[in-house]
Amino acid sequence: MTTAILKQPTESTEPAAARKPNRSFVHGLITNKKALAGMIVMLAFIVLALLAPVLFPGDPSRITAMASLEPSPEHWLGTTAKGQDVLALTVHGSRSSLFVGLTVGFASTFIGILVGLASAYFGKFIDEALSLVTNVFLLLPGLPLLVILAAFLPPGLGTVILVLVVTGWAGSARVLRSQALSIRSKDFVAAAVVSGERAGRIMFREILPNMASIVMGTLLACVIYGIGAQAGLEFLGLGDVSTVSWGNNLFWAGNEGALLTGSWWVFVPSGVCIALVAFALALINYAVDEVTNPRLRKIKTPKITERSAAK
Amino acid sequence: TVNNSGGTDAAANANAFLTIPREDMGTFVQNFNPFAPAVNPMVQQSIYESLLIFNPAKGDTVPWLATEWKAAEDGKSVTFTLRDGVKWSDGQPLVADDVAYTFELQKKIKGGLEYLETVTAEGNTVTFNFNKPWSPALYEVGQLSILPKHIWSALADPEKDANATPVGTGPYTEVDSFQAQSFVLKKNTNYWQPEKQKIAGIKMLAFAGNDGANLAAANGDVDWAPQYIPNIEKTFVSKDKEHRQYWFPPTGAMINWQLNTTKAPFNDVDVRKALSMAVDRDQVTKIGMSGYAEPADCTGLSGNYETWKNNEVKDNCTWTKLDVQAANDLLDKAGYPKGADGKRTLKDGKPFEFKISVGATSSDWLSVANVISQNLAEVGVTAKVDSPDWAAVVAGYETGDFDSGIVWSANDPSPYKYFAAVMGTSTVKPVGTKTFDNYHRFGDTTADALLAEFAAESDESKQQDIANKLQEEYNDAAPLVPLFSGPEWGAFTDTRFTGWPTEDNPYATLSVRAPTTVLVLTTLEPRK
Amino acid sequence: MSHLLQSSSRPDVSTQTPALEVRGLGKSFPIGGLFSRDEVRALHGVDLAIGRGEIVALVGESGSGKSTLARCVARLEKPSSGAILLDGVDVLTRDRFQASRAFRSQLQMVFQDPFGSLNPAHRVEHFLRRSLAIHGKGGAGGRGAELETQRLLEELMTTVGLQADMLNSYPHELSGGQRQRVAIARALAVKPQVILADEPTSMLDVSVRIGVLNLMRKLRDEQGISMLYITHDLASARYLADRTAVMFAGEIVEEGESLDLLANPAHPYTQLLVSAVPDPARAGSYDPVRRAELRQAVMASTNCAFDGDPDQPCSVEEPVRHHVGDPHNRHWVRCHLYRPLAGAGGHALATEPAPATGPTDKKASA
Amino acid sequence: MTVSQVSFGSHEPVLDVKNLIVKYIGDTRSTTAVDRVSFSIGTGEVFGLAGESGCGKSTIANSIMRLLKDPAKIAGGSISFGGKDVLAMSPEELRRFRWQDVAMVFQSAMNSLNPVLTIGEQIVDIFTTHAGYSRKESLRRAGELLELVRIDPARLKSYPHQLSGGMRQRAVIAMAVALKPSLLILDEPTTALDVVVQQEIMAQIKELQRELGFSVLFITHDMSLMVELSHRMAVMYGGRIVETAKAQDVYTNPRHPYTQALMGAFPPLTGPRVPLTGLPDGVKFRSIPDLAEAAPGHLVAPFGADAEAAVLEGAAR
Amino acid sequence: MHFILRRLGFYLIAFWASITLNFLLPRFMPGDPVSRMFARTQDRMQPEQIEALRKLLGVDDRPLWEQYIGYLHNVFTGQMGVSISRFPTPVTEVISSQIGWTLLLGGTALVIAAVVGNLLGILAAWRRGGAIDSALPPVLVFIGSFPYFWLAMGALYLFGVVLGWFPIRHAFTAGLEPAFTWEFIGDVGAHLVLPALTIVLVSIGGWMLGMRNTMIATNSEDYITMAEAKGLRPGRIMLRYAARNAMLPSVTSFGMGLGFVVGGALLTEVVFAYPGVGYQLLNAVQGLDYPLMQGLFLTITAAVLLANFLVDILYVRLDPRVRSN
Ligand SMILES: Nc1ncnc2c1ncn2[C@@H]1O[C@H](COP(=O)(O)OP(=O)(O)OP(=O)(O)O)[C@@H](O)[C@H]1O
Ligand SMILES: Nc1ncnc2c1ncn2[C@@H]1O[C@H](COP(=O)(O)OP(=O)(O)OP(=O)(O)O)[C@@H](O)[C@H]1O
Ligand SMILES: [Mg+2]
Ligand SMILES: [Mg+2]
Ligand code: NI
Repeated sequence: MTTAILKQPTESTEPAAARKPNRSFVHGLITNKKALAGMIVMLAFIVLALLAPVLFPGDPSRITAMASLEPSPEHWLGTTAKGQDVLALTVHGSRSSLFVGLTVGFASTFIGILVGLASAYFGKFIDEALSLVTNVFLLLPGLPLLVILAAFLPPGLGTVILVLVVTGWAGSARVLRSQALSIRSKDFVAAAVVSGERAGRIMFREILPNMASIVMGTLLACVIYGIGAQAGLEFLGLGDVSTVSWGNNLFWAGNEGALLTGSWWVFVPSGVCIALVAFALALINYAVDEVTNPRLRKIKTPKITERSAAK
Repeated sequence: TVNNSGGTDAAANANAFLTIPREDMGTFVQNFNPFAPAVNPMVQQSIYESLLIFNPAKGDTVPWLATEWKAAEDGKSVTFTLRDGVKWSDGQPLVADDVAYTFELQKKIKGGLEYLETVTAEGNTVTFNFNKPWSPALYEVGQLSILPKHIWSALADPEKDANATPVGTGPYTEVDSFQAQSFVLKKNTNYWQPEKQKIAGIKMLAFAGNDGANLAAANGDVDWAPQYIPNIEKTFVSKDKEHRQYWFPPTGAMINWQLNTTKAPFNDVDVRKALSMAVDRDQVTKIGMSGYAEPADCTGLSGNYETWKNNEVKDNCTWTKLDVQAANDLLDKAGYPKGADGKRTLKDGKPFEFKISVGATSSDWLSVANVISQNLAEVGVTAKVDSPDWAAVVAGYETGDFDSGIVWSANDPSPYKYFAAVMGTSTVKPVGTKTFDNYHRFGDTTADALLAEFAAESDESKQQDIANKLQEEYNDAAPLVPLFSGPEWGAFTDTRFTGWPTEDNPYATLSVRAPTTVLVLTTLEPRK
Repeated sequence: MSHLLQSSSRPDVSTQTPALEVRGLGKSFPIGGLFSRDEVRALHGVDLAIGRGEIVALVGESGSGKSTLARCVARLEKPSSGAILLDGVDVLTRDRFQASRAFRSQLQMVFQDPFGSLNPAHRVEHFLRRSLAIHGKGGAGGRGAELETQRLLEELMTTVGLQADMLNSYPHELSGGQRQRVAIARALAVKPQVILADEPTSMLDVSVRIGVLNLMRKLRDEQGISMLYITHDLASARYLADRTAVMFAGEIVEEGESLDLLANPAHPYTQLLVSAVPDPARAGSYDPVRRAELRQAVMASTNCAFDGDPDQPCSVEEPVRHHVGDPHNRHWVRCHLYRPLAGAGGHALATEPAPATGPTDKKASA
Repeated sequence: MTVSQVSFGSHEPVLDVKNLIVKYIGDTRSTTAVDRVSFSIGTGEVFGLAGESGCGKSTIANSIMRLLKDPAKIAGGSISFGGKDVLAMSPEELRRFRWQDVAMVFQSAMNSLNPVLTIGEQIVDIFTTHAGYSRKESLRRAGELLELVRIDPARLKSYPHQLSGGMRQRAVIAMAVALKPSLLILDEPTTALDVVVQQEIMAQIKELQRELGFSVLFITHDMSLMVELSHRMAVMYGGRIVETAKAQDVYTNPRHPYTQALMGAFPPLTGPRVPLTGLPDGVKFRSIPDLAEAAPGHLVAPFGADAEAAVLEGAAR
Repeated sequence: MHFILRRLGFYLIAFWASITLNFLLPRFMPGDPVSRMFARTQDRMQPEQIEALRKLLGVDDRPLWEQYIGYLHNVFTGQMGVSISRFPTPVTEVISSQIGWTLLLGGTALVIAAVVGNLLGILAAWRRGGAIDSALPPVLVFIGSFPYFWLAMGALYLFGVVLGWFPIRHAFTAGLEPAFTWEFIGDVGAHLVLPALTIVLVSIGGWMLGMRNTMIATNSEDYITMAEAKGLRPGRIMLRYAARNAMLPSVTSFGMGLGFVVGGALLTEVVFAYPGVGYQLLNAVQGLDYPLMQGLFLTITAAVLLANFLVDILYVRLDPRVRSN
């Protein structure tokens, strides 16, 4: 029924186009070198955190050896001034740090999603009110507030998490709100309303899936914030000193004068771990940016392939 | 870095200031009011002086603004004779009225001294009259900083005055180049012992924490390091073995692990003793206090009271020595059986579990608590370290809403207050009512009688006898778990100044906050 | 093969309740912040009726309030005043706060941007299925339901001229015209009586526009669906719509049978619009000078030709409709006055400062 | 190319594009946006380029000014302007060539003005860079330019957002003729505007063209508009030109099915209502061959004989 | 103007919210400053003494709402009371004696980081794939991943202690008289290097990448293409057209940053014993010094709000578009 020059497109299904948009996002991430590096590092830390009780059974803060030993085959990262094994502390520390980071990340992002979606979807008074609250929280000086809050609530991971979420959600809410707002104004939302969909379904099934990358970016940024802020709080002695975490390791290192005594091995591992995790997350985050915004991608030297597009 | 000039240049040393860090004040404010809740450094050490100085390192008492004193036979008064020729830094002479006025002001502003009825000044003597026989008063009144009446009586609101240019009798009173991060005190030109003002002045540096102060000490930027320095041999002494020394006499307060005796099972003396036996004090001091503290014994007295100790009690000590076996046996016997999982249960069947509360900022005590917790695990008892803010911890202590905690104790020249706060019923308040010293809420009537006797007795040797009995009572009742004598931190470098107190020459401790500090200030001299 | 397009198959609208009727609809948007009282009047007293199986085109310049009208009728915006009658029922009083599902199943909307109106995260099937599910138009439940739904889906696709296997495609895999067909299918799924189409072709490639228009006509002819066709393209309005209404600054100023209206525009604004349409067939017929004059007339006229006429109660305050030509054409024009409405619309005509007073083109007034 | 070109005015073409190929290099695959396109524009001639969205019209315009950004690459062909090889110009030559020789009015005036600079500053920029006038002199001339497009010179101090769409587009046109270029490229200069304003702008351009005598490359997909305005036109499809002839010829006698579909998309405002058919959805032409002369000056890409039938069949489904 | 008024209204609400929070927070805490002080000094006091101290420090027993009204009154009359930990120094005096240093440290670091970061971002985006664009971002992001205090301690130890290049504490050498002499200014500069450097190092990556990304987005705007078509000189396009537009988001972040300067350098101040309000706040919190804490929080919040407001005004100058709506 067709001639040589007229063709129905269904006959030439292009394999590249048959992909789901979300899957191409994931595919983009997997093939992005930055993301790959970041994910490998993160994965390593997560595995380490999960395996910690197996690798170093028992209480990691147990005193097991002479104090302030340099790294040796017995204690790969030496011991603290109290005689605790630094490697055990570092490995176990990842549990609390990652846990807090991830919890804070998920919780802040979740609140951000709720606030952002509600704000954008309902608009008007709800939006005004929610934006006001968000902006007020944004303007509250974070670290001072953290310090004050952390001092007032009973210590414990719960408090740290609560405090970090309280100070951290507003940033994600603002980002997510503005994204949700721009999607809210898209016609497909109006179309869903016209077809009779209910509010909840529109927010979570129509708007949210289109924010995947920004949600992911916010999540990563929140996790980074959580890990860093936890470390800062704990370093100031405002965390739960009795748990083992990277921040607390550094707190104790400072307390025991690790730098003063030249015990760099007590001071360095936890700091580097924090940096590595944050760096890995940042890499993934930038990769997300690049995948969703191709303009940011690294420019390759153009190589003309003779396979011109089949028009 | 300017002070790091080495110790050869005698002329430079003669002009140098004795540099001292203050590790817990990130910044200074120009407030030299001794009534301020957080008094600036050196106010009570080099600006104002007291009638006498008790030196816990040697256990002796040095007459200072008073040359002598005498307690009345009935123990209801004590009379001090003031030193002649003492002048305030503005040139006015120190008179007995100044002393009387100081106490009037003290009672008005800060309260306390409720036993003190009147202070009468007569010529160069001052008499303190009590409303009951009260021997512990001597050191309390004797060590209070004396203020000039002619200055303070002119102030409308003495407790709120910043007292920016203080007038005192001390060796270094002239405030100079005051900045938030440092200030200098220069010589008092009217000092009563000018031959002892051998250094040019004192320079205080503000630090936001031990770290900075320790760094300064390690770097040789300060002459005197009165703060806790971790691994001091390595971080401080080893950098200049010839000149640097430290000395941590155990003259601080006794640090106790106190158990809330209003709660089961801590109301059981066997439990208290068993828990005490389970604690490895060597490990506690080694890890928690870097090995600088001295483990406690059954007298419960710290090194400050070395001369008061009952040697019989001390030598036959059982429950302050590590003995896991005995601890287990005692707990078994007392009815706290070990379960199959190795954990003990209480009499009501609940697990033997409790919290040890310590303020979050006291990292050393946190380590102590952690060690105790580890030790207790050996006898099947679970102790969780709880470290909220100090204010929350203390609030719990005060109202009796806590399981156990690590707490300091009174540290006076006489052991009266110590024992009164540890076992006196007068200090016990019901749970819910605030108490300010006997947090563990333990009262013992036998101890009450002994304490009353002690207070009325002014003869030292008789006091000693009573103190011995108090220690026996303490040994029996184990009101709390003594851990170790708090060390008095102190280190110095003698590149620029010599004449420091040491273990061999303990004329004072190396504290910069104790009354004895002035003794050091008046002894040091520039290195020649 | 070519034949004249007839609108005779339509039932006589005048005797029946119109499928959709809008009475005195007004809409103001608040501008400024929470505490601001300023507002933009986007619609003002709009009356419009669409008979069963009738296609009415709504034309007008950008910002004249066409989309606002559609969105108000679709209840995406809350009108400030007026009534919307669907099949004679005042839906604004029936469901006060939110449009009911019954309302939604009677009235559907097709949006301007086919790239924006289909959620890129879902497959074509999703849109249709949801529409069926929400309004219970799928299978009757039970075991046969799924089969029935499947059949309905395929039927829908065929109706709009798409192949059933496209159900599994994502919107980004379709061309603009195909997407717009999906959007129409989605509206059709609930078997509505009225479809509002807001510039359904303006974002499409020129070559496929006519196809979508033809589809709309086919739906009207075969299913008797009434439509409001919003456009600024007079030619396509003429091509598709039975009647055409001209909107200007939030008001409908002229309305009539499409052919008649475009052949004899009565309102100066309509004349201006008609003259601006490029049409090679009339090449050279338009004259920029004349158009500039027209513009001036529209901008500057301040009084009504019938003002003071006792037979015609028309005045600046109270503009009324005047019939134009043969009453059978139902061609009327509202008082020709251009009255600037509190900031609404009119900006396109206000690009140049007009002289305060200008000659009123009497010939052009109704 | 063997095809003879007919141009209006002088027979010396201002612009000569030969076998232009432009590709967009993608990560995984590349698209050829412009494929062996040739045309030329004579002095004073208005040349129209029509075609659907994405067929490569803007790409051609951008290639002429060498404005193509990164993934795009000119993969072949030549562009010569007044005898100079545009593709061989050095950056400095290119900078001078731009705007002095060829100026361009972009698709959307909304976005082609810098939002944070006043209109005046943006016009002055042109004079100070190219003509070396002083600021004062430039401002005076900028005022004159605005008058030329009937904008009050007081508007020089306005920011773009303070002007209406039509005014902005006119300001851009004023800028484009500032240096009296010999070629003006109009890339859909009115699509974002209202019909009425659109007409005025087009009238203005015509007037300016008559006055200043520049050649115009006029890009649009509105066939009616194009037929009205241009002397000669080309219809593009998928990066290729499928038909080129005098505008009237294309209007009265479109040969290629695609051109026919385009023409059909614009129903007339007069006469009876006749059913029209567009190009059915998804119908695509592939491997379009080179143009061949169908009538004098009327070049059409050959297509299959049964094309029309197929088109209709597609529409009927 | 309307825009500014709106923002002003918002800031007033935000200010009210934060002072209320500021009022409530300390009062939800168990314990009081006296017991805290008592715990820190590890002193035994007589109950009467403690009571006297409580009275002296004005620990409030009034009902909460009465305290709140008194508090609001004080806030608006600028009375922040007397510091408890520094009794009897007024809070205003404690703050004013230190805020200068905080501003110096935070301001210097912020300005350097923002200016250098943004310039690097502009250059990186302008020369996509060039040396700056490919080498710097990963390095800066990596450095930026370290916690502030960790870098600060590392730098302190390395450059201060081991190498001895820079002073390791305080804002200037103890004993030097603050004066406008080269000696003093040089000394302050030397003391500023390490703390400022650590802040700059940690934050510069964010500035650079932010700028780079907006700049890349801006570069593909039509008006940039138009500017190129106009044959303008590349430098002019980069600065007047691209960077001028791309800097707008940076200005907002700069406002935020400027506000947070007042309270933000807490960790750095603690490590370098820099006499600023950040450390003071920590101290006030730990000493339960409500008046000082509230005073500081108030100052910080007011600074944040003021800075943001100023930036809003600046923004109006920079972006003509917000002027009209
Ligand atoms: N949400 C809103 N807030 C404020 N004003 C609005 C809003 N929506 C529309 N308007 C205003 O209402 C008027 C009518 O807008 P509308 O979108 O209905 O015009 P239109 O005729 O559809 O134009 P176009 O042809 O460009 O689509 C415009 O002046 C517009 O500025
Ligand atoms: N940056 C780009 N990267 C990849 N492909 C591109 C890019 N820009 C354009 N293209 C492709 O090049 C082709 C031609 O685009 P161009 O913008 O020239 O079309 P156009 O004819 O101007 O369309 P319109 O009428 O929509 O303006 C399109 O198929 C488009 O997909
Ligand atoms: Mg519209
Ligand atoms: Mg284009
Ligand atoms: Ni009229």
